[in-house]
Amino acid sequence: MIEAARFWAIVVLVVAGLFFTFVSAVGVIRLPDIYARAHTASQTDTLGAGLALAAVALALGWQQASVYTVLLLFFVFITNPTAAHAIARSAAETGIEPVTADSAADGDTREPSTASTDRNSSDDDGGSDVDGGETA
Amino acid sequence: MVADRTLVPLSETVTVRQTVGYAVQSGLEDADSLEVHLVVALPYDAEVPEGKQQVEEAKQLLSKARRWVTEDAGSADVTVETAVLGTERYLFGPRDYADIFEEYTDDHDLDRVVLDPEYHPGVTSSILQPLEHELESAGIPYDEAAVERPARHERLVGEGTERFDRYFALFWISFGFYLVLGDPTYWFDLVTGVAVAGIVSFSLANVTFSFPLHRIGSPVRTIRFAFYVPYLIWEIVKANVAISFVILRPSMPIEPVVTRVNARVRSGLPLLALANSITLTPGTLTVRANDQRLIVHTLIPSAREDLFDGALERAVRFVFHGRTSARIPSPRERGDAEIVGGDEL
Amino acid sequence: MIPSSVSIEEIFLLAAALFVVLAIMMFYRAVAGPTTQDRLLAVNVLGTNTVVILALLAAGLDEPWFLDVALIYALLNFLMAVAISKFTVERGGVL
Amino acid sequence: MSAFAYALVVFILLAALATALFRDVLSAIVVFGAYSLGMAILYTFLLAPDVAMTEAAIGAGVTTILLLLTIARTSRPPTDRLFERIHLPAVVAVGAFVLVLFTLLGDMYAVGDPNAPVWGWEALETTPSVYYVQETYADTGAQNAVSAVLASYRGFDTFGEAVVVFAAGIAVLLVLKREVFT
Repeated sequence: MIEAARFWAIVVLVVAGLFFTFVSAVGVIRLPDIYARAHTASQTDTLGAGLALAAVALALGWQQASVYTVLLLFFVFITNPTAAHAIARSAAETGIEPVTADSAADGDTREPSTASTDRNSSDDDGGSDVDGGETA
Repeated sequence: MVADRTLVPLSETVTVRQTVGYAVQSGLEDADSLEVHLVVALPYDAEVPEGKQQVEEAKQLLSKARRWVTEDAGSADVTVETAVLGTERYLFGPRDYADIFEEYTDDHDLDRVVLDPEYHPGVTSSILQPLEHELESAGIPYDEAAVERPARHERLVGEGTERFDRYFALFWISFGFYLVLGDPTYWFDLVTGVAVAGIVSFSLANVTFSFPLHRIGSPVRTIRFAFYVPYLIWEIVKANVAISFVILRPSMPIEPVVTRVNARVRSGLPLLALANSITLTPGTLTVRANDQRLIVHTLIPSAREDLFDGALERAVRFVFHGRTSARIPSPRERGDAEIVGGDEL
Repeated sequence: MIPSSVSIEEIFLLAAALFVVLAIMMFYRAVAGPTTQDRLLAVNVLGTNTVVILALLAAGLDEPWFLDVALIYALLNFLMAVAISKFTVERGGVL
Repeated sequence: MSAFAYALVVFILLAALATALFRDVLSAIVVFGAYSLGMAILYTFLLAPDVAMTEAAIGAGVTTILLLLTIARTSRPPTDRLFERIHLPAVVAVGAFVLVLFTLLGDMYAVGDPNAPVWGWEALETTPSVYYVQETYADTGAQNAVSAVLASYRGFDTFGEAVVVFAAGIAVLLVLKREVFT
């Protein structure tokens, strides 16, 4: 009974890990610029890796090796966002402009959401203006 | 007749005397007369009690430094101005200091800044740019004083009990880590673990903790952090599911926007924790930290709403300052959150 | 209820194979770029994938010491990402 | 070879091709990282975790730093093209070499094949490691089994390695003499 529960738990974890890694792969390929890619590349992938590593830890059971797996999980969770931040910061410092909602909306037809409509008025002039509606 | 006009920021470091000497000497090398502006920038405003004391100390330092300048100048034509900066605003990190120096140099039409290599004002953290870099990007020419610095770790060594706390904490952390990798019931691993942890703590304790340890505060923070981790993981999973739907939809309704959030944290470690937590949650990515002003790239509107509601900020404040500190208004209510263009990066 | 036809090891090996396929997908971004940071990001994700594949292999082939390799890779991958992203800005200022 | 190994080989080939073809050196270094990832997995899969660890340390760690240091001291070429121009005679030479290697591929033992020599030769009636321990002194006269394997049983191999190392040393000296000492 417990064996069966463990088996299905492992299967669910592996499949979930695969799913989130798949999402991250799709995101890396589809998203328009480096900053957007960093979101899925490092964070969704972190969750995918975390779930798969959890499955491995569950399969190895209570032994020395699963301690390694937990350590790996810890390192992945610490280092991935830091690496993403480092890469995004280096992109910002080399002057890569992010594709923002306004510039992307010119070429694409996206359903207008409330947030984008009440921001357009203030963002078109200058870019760094304070938005009254959002900050008040 | 060429005059050299120099700004020298001062603080109580071991090399402050040599820095003043260098500023005078190098200024007189290629100019006939010299105008030295000695300033002390304070992290707190002068109103609070410890602020008043700091202003007093700053004035004493300035009068000492004024005497040093007249000593070093000899018969040369040197004028000295002194000032205490930052009494009206709260200076957080290198960017704030660079700003205030920039203002001062513009007001007084100064040519250059001479920096003490040991001068590390305000909060320094690995995610913030160092002061030299901020001065460079503000376009202020600076000159690092050629001084003989003592070995760097000396600065980090504190008083007796503080030093003991560092050794104690690092010893148990590294011993625990060793036993996790080894076998806690095997005597050989226990003995070698004590030896290794001893070597590690004696050689590295001074560089491991760049922040002061607190005998009650630090363990309590660790326990609070243990509560924070499951919460963070729950947030990560929620945000991941939300973003997965957005990415897998054929129309991909993303809405990338660069925002700025002024985090209300008081030191480098909470800032690092907050910035990393924001990055770990999909949909929000910390691109820059300009002192406590985080530049965050957000991908979808719901992630942006969560960021502006400041749940993570409250959680980080809970970890570092306790439950009462967590009850602060959200960044949106404080007016600390705004949408900025891509130029801000 | 454990199905008798598949063992847990086979599931891990199959998952590892699928992870490699996903790695090939991500490799597109490492080639296409267009900026160095894009490539670096793709390789960083590939590194995380590698760590996962190694862990899955360790469970699938029942060789727990593979996890040592995974541990080393997790740390080196991070170092590589930080070193190169700092390099693109300061051109060797870190090294 | 399982489906896993095939997928991995495809990945490694793609990474190697990209590394060879990129014009931008920095991109080539980054993609070379991906190549070393694939190699590390392959070594691990072939039950050589020690080699995989070395590949991880050398491929992702040392090589990256060394190459970065190198281009920090040289200049980066203008990137008008994405890929290098392919040098056809070189491709032919390398392809011929690969073909020769492929003809030998059929003689290799599968992973875990009980007939593989690692598990023992019939002629020796024992496994190689046991043979080395027992017979080293009689065969070679060397006191140390490791030295005997390196210098005697694998003498030609070691000789080749030594030639490579000396050639590399001489090349470094020549380059340094031209670039630095004059």
